[in-house]
Amino acid sequence: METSAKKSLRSFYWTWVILTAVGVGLSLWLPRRYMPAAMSNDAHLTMTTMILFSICAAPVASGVYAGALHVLRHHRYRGDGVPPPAPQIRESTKLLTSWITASAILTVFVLVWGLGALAAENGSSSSNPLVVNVTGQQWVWTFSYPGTHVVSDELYLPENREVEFRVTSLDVTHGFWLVNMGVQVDANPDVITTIHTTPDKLGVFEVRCEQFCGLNHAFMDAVGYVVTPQKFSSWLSAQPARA
Amino acid sequence: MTTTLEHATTMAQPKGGGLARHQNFATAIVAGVVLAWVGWFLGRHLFWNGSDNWSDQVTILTLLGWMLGFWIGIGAFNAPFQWLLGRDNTRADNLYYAGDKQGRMRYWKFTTDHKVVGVQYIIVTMGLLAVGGILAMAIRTELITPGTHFVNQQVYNSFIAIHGMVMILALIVAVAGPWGNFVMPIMIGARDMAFPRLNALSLWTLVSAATVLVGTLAVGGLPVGWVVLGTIANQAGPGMDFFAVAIVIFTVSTTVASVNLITTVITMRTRGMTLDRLPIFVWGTIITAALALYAFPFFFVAEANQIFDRTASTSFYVAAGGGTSWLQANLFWLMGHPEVYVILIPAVAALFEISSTMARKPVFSYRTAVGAMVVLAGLSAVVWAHHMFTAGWAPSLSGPFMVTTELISIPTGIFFLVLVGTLWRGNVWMKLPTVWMFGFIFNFIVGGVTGIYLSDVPLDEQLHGTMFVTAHFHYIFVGSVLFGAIAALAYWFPKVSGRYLNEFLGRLSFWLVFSGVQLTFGAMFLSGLKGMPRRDASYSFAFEHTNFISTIGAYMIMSGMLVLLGAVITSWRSGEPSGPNPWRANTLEWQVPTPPPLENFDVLPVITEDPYHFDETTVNA
Amino acid sequence: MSIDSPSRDQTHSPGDGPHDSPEKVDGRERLGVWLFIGADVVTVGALLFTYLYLRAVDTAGHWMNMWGYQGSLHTYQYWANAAANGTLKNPTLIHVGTVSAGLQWLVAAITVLSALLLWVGEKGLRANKNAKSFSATAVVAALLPVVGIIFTAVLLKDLPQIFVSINDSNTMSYTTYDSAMMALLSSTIFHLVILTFLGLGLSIRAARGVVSGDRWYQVRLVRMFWVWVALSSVVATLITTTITSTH
Amino acid sequence: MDRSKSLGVALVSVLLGGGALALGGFVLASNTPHQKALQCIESSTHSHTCSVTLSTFPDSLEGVHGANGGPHPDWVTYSNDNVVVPANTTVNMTIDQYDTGGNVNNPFFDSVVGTNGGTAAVNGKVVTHVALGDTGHTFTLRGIPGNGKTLFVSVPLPYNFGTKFPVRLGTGTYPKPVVVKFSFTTGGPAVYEFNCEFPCGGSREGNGFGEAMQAFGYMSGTITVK
Repeated sequence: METSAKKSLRSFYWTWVILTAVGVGLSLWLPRRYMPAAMSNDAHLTMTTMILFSICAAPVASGVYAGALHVLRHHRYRGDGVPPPAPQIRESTKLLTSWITASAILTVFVLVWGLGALAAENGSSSSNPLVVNVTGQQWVWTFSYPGTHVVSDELYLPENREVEFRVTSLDVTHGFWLVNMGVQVDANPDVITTIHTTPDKLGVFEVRCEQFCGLNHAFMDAVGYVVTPQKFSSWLSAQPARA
Repeated sequence: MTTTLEHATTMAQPKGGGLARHQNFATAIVAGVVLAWVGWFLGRHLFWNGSDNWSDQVTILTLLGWMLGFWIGIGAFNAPFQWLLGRDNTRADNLYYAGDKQGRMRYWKFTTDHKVVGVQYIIVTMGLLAVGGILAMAIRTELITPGTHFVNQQVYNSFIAIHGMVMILALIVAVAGPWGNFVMPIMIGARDMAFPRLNALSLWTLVSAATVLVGTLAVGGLPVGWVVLGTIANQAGPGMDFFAVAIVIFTVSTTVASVNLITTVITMRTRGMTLDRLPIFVWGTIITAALALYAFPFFFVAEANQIFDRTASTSFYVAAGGGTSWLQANLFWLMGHPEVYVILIPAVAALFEISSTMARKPVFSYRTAVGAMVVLAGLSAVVWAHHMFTAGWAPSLSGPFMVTTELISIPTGIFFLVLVGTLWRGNVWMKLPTVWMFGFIFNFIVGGVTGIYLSDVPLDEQLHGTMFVTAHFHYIFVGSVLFGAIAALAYWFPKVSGRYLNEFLGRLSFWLVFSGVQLTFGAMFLSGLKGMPRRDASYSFAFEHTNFISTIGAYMIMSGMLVLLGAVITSWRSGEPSGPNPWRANTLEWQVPTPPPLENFDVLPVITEDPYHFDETTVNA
Repeated sequence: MSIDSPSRDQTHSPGDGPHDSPEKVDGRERLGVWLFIGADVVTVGALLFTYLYLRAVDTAGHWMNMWGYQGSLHTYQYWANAAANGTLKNPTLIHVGTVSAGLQWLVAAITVLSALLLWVGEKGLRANKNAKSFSATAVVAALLPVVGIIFTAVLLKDLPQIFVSINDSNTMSYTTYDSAMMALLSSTIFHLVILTFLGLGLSIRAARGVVSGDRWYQVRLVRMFWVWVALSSVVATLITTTITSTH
Repeated sequence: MDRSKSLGVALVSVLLGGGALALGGFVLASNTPHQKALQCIESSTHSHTCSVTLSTFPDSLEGVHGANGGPHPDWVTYSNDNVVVPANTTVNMTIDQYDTGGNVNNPFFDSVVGTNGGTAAVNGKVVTHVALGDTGHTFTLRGIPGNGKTLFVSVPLPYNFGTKFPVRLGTGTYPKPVVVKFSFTTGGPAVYEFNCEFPCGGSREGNGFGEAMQAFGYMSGTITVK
């Protein structure tokens, strides 16, 4: 009896290890496969955090799954009628404290990492960011560049320069989301909200509204381009001046 | 004590008027419609000036008329009115209102018997799930391919919020409603709830609120998203008035129900039913009730402000007048996050109960489990702003709210420990409730782990507002809470009907729903990771495949739920008879006859130990 | 679990009449009232939160003293400037001011007075067991809130408002200050209506002999709620008037 | 209940319930107003060119909303919400503007954006923007999300000051329209949304984006490229 219990426990540990390995594999693969290509420092941080948290979660989730599977395999009552009483275990201080300690340690780790990442995202690295005024309205984004006369429905950003978005709305609350840059903030009427990010990869990206904003919310998006600084200034000067 | 108390008076009073004895659901509807018409007529004459701008006053007055009429018609005001006149109910009156000797008719009346109310709650929950389900299917049908084809964006937008709110309502009452009312008083050895009339009031108030909420569909839906953010909600048509009134009424219902549940548990326990002998489901119920009591007034005020904005030209949420959506968002989420646990905790507590019975073992670390529920309820009150990380409101509070939010993973982790710990080394009886419980364990891990991503501010700045969030909370609400609710239904069904819920159909339903959930919401995670926003009527071709899979999965969930409905109906009529204690459980509800008689116990039991000791006698009982 | 042989008071069948001792029922109802008061505390708290929140953010300078104004779009300031420049076609600004604190305090005082009256009545009832005089006291206590309702209605009617009309459409009538006050005053009226109902009920019941020197327990329940309403009206008035008095 | 009977119950539940759900879904979905598609008429002289005419009205008395303007006769509206154009074609669009106007809340929409040549002809006069405060409506067409923006066209439709020469259409009387002509070139098959960016919808909070602006088929519609 004792040996078979030990044997079944060993199978529990093996299931746990294998499931954890699968979980870690998924953590490494899924985000890279499915998340939009990272085009800013914040997006890189987002990706790293995603993978790291998934790896942390893998042993916990696997432990519970292995436990449930173990119960299904070894503690299922296979006879007819009412199962006989099982061992009347009510507490296990050892198990309880180790479980709480483990989850507390993981939580603290996740917290410390998250607070660090938050500080990294909020910190402004540049004293001279490019300012872009973003206006949301139902159901169009417009972007203006202070100091120039340019107003555009497309967002052009120079590479490797910190951008400060000053976001507001003319009507309801919109959600300003740079999909590939991993930053979003609401556009609130009568309020200016600010976010920073530094694009670090050339290419095309999507600007979306992620806060439900009425009839054509599903169609409220804009195209963004990250271009070289030279191209950026030539684009600026090619734009017609608007009222 | 020398004084005789007022309640002791049983002086022969004239019975409640003959009229009061003819009140039922039909008279409630008639009175509701009549007063709604009066409200409409008044509104037309007081406010209408031919412009749509003033239609809100008319709508609100009409709906208040409906609610008042419904209450009068069902008989909710009889007792207060009689109290005012100094004519209290006699014992005969009370027995009449408890539905004594009225057969099936008592299910259509303002009946105070807690078991009748419990069954009424089952019906209401199923009705709400059906409405929400139709809308869910409409939504998924629209999203099967990119573009707007089945419904256009206006209709789609008007569906999503109603789907959300109807389902939230359904899940709030899904476990605590039926079982908090039907079995909980028996579990603690009480003859009824502390305030039987308030019990009936909470049920019928819920019915009137639900009709108003569903009625929203008839007036152009609620094209604002279910969080009804202040600014956009101000723009919406009369559907928003319906919503606001429904919430205001619903808050009355939850408050009344919560007061009743707490008072019942604290004051009505039978002799020997000390707090550490309480069945753990009872703990879940009162913790939930306490949380609801705290949380829902915020929603009440949020929507009352909305009504003022729309009818009295105030500017709580109107930016031009100095108001702000952030106020609404704060009030909403001050309710909104506790509400998630109002939904979750009863389901978890029911599963603790079920796991113990089915594994023939005591609940593993009972005190810690109760403590975890209390801590969770407490924490949930201080995490609301994690829904507003990207709102631009108080960025400096992001850190603190992230801390409180992630602390939630500790009590949630304990839930798993308790569940798996109870099953561990048990003799697990694989009956229908157990099957759904294993589904819960699987899904709740997925929902829980993804919650950690969303509580992290930098990650939330990518995932907020996407299908990832939708998938996350559907794993919680559908994958976990609904599974828990169905497990509870399968577990207590024999007590209600005297018959087992059909095992084969139940398992068929389980596999359909379980695989459907994995397909639907698993694929939805991928849509969200890729960057598909929520609440969109159409989407880009990048999300084509995952959405197709989600829709197929949704049809599987639908089929599974329909099979379950078929199982409930057929089993209720002609299922296998179960006897009074089919699971050989020790809690009190199984010790009374099935169906339990009016007032449950002829002789109140005296409790000498908790219900979690299983030995040979319980097998053969 | 085992079930011992029952003691006599636990034996009961539905037709036997009330099965719980009056003391038990009274304790139960007191707990219920406390819980309802708890829910009401949260409700009033949420209203005061609304008031304080709007007061603190003052997004568009729509509070009384316009401090911290940084609005950008169609704000009060925008309209005020536009009105001064004549760029708007027909804007009309009615005065911006505060609710009369004196009247607000008067309503609070009336509520407190009625609560004290009921309390004195309850004490008298319990000591002298004179139901007739209690009935008279209760009717006075119930009518005082009616006076409060009238004054609150006057406050509501005179809420200072900013009325702006642009391009012939009435866009805004009440600023955030007015809005918050309107919600608070409406809540006051709602509470006072309930007090009137309860007070009248007690009075009638006392007159009919249902409430008497021997049966005063419902008076205590009502008094608990009444005192809370009085307290809340004082707190709300204190918060709103101390803030309005800063400028 | 035996196994086969149970299966029967399952089947009946799914069929009956599914049928009921489908019925419910379709009843709810039937709220969707369907307007007849307005075809872009291909030119007989120029290949890959077609022309189509829309109008903007100050009320719904004329056109697609039914007798006497349907449920909201006082709402502003485009004449159609459903335009079908061929792929890879130059669309010559004419919009007859019958409504008045005022200040658009974002000056950007006083400008012509995204048309061929970046201009539009207002009553025959070629312009790149209209005077500040003289916008009546806009015709703003946008791409579907996620595929890169293939089309963004926004043309201001000027304030119609005219009161003389009333034109009678249907049951309404309108001033002589301001005629705005412009062209744009479509790409491959897709669905685009157009709507007005002038706050013309009336609403209780005063930003003009309620009512007609929030209802499909009034100040918005789709252009389907086939």
